[in-house]
Amino acid sequence: MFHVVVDCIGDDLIVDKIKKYCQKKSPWIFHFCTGGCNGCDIEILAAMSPKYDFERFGCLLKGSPRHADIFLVTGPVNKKVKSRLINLYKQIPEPKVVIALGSCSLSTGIFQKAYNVCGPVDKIIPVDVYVPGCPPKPEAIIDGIVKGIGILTKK
Amino acid sequence: MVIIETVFISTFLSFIYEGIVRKVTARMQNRIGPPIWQPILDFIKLLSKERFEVEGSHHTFITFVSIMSVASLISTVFMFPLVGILNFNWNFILLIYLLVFSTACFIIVGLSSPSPFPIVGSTREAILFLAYDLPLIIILLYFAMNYKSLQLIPSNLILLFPLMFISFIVITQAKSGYQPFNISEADQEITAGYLTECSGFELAMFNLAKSLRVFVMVSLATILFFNPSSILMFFVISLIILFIVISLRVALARFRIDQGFKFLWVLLLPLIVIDIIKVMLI
Amino acid sequence: MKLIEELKKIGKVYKEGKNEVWFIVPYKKIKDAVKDVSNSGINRISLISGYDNGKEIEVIYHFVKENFLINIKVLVPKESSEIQTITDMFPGAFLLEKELSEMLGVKIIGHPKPGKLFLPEDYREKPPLRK
Amino acid sequence: MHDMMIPFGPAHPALPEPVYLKIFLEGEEIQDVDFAVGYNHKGIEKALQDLDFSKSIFMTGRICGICSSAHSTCFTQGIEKLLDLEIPYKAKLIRTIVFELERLTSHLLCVGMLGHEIGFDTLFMLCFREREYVLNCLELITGKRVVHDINTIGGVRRDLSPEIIKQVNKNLGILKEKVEYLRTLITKDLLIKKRTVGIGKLDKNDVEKLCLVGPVARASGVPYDIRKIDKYLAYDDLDFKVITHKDGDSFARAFVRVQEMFECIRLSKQALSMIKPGPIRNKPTLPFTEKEAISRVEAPRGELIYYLRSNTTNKPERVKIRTPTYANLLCLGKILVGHKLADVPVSLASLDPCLCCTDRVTVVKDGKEQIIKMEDLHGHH
Repeated sequence: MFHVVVDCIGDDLIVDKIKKYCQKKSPWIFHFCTGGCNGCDIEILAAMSPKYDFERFGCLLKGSPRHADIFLVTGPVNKKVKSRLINLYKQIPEPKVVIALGSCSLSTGIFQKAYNVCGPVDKIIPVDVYVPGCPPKPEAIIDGIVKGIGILTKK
Repeated sequence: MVIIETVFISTFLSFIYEGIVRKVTARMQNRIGPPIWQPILDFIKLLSKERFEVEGSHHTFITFVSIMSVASLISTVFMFPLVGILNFNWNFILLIYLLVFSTACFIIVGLSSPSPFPIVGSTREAILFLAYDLPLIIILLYFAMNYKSLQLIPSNLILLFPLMFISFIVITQAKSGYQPFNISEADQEITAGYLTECSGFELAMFNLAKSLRVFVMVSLATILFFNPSSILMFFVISLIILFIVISLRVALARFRIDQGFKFLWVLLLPLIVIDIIKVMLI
Repeated sequence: MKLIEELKKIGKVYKEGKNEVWFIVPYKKIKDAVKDVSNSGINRISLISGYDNGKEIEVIYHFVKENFLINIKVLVPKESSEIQTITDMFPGAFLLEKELSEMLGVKIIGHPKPGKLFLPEDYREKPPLRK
Repeated sequence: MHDMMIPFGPAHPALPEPVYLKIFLEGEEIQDVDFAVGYNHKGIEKALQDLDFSKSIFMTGRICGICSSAHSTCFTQGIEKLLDLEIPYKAKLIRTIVFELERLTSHLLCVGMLGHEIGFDTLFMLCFREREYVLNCLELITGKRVVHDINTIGGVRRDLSPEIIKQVNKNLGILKEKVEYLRTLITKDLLIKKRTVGIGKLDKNDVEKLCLVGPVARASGVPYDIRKIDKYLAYDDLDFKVITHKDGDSFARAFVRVQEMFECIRLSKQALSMIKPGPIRNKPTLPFTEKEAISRVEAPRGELIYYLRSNTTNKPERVKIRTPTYANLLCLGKILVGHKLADVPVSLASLDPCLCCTDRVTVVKDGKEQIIKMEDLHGHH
């Protein structure tokens, strides 16, 4: 209802600017582990902790994919989790950004030859930002999120 | 024009209160925390997001319910003496209805979705609602019978009813869904509770309703027990109350639903009754 | 230790080290050997490892008493690979036995809940760790 | 039959890793639990057979990000047994230090997650703030915060300089006070006790019957600690005591972990003071021969066992891993059924499940979900 109204007047430059600004300042995150080693997941939690505190940029870790703007994926995608990943990706409302965290999700890393791994994340869903590292440090994760926000506002 | 002003100002204030809650919580946890206008940014962002169509739930209905929950809470603001649009002698009773209705909206939205998380969230909210609404209704009814109008409340009620004030703070905690009573939104157990399936516009509206709940309850506590004479006094006192609420939120863990229920009935009801009997005897 | 003497009657020691002893036991007598272990007061099974050496399947039971490891190896023929369960004596072996039967295709006789654990019910190919 | 089925996972805020629990409820009470694992399975045991030993150490380090050095220490220890290789004492000490610091991070994480599950986010934040001190030490010693990769065949890859020892000692001193505060917080807070005491009870008998390990066993009064039993690495020369608790509920498990943190700090300080200049690595004597070996360590979550078998090549013939959570999974039905839905995260967090470790055992050929019936797991007692 109301969003239709917002969309109608969305051509207006000022409304558009406000919209972009708010998108930039309030990225909500949904995190999913596709079978990695837990290292990246723990570093995401560390990025929430007092030393790094990504809430100061307005980031929140959300439990439901429907609330999220940014989809953080860690780990190589294994066969069992593949359909779940696609399912979760579809449940995130537009505009959305996918961030692949860690070398496993970038290239399957050391698990390349393991038989139950069906490939890096970008073979299954489109990925916008890649954060390398095994695991990436919290600073790198926050940097990845900031880059993701940049892409989000352009979408 | 007063109506539109009130709607905008109460919306704005409730966002700022929510922002203060988040900021102070973060500072207490040794973090920097978001800026206090963060909830406004979240709200506008959610409005501009795509609304996700969930199979098996009725969108127009949920949208309607979300607007109703916001509307009922804003209506309570109309009754505050400082605004004074609605002003009947027995308006406390209407206050009870409006507060109950806003909670009912939250229960309805959870039950209207097919997924189990919102259903469990709604059930919990319904149980908790029974637990905290009975003490709340007793307090409001007692005030309504004795003082008839919000404007006639004497300003020294806090001295008369100290125990009742403490209970009111606890009820505020429960009504706002903060620890130790964030049982219906316990994201570790049931994802996001009744809001799991909401997105976009509805989520924005329900988030607004949630922050309005905090604002309304804190303001009610200020008005009922202190009856501030000026706007400045109102803000000073309500911010102090908000600070108490935040401290409780930061320092406590969450009750289980049965423990929360027991706490609210077994502990709070006697406190209120003691106060009433005490005043009657004097 | 008395247990080692008992076990020597059933099988033979093929390796001995500091704090560990490795037995090899005929696969039909595994139940007797495990009964001896159980009777001697050991109630902890650490691991059941299996290995396909091409001709037979080697199944090794690793029992722990304090810092002493008792390893009992049995050689199960590949064609009719069957072995008696030990879950009745060691409840902790429940998952380990199921995993063994799936990964190496050794049938466990008398297992309280036989059936698939990790593999799909309709899995008909050769067990994944067999050569 | 059941009122409602709640899917718990695989994407669930209570667990950073994917596991799929199906919880059958009547009202809020749990009637039955099913669980499916395999969302984390990559096929490591098979993949290890295709890598040579020096490379596979890195893969074992990545079985689990939380107990990374436990896995790689256990694996290298097994390889050294295969080669009959003695490692320098300094290397043993450095491994011990990294091992204990890692246990410290793991326990802090577990207590923090427990706080998070009962809605006490401040406890979570506190634990993670203190955890940074340990991560800082680990970064100084190994160069990495989380997956450490310090082990290699015959010793360790990095030496400790006096400045690092000084800094680590200083950090540990600060940490001790902070953990002291955490302990008073956990023992004095009424709401924490209300949510954890009596939840997920396991008695001594269950532990021995189901062969449970680690803090879960110790919290039920079974002093099962491989560090004391096997005296691997430098633990023989270090003074520490095995913490036990008699209650066996979620609170006892958390309390045992907090008490163990003090032991970790004490152990690492002792080990740091014993370091003297010397070599950190012995060259391995190749080639490998046909041999088998068993290696055990006490990982943060309990006993971790590797069975290794080598042939004449430099690739392992067979690696079999039994992780602590795999052993502890057996008690899930016992601790969940009969409790409330709100207790599921508490009980789970008190087990400190590490599914990355566990799932390497499962094999999933297609996308179908395989579900273990809970009665399968505890049907036999």
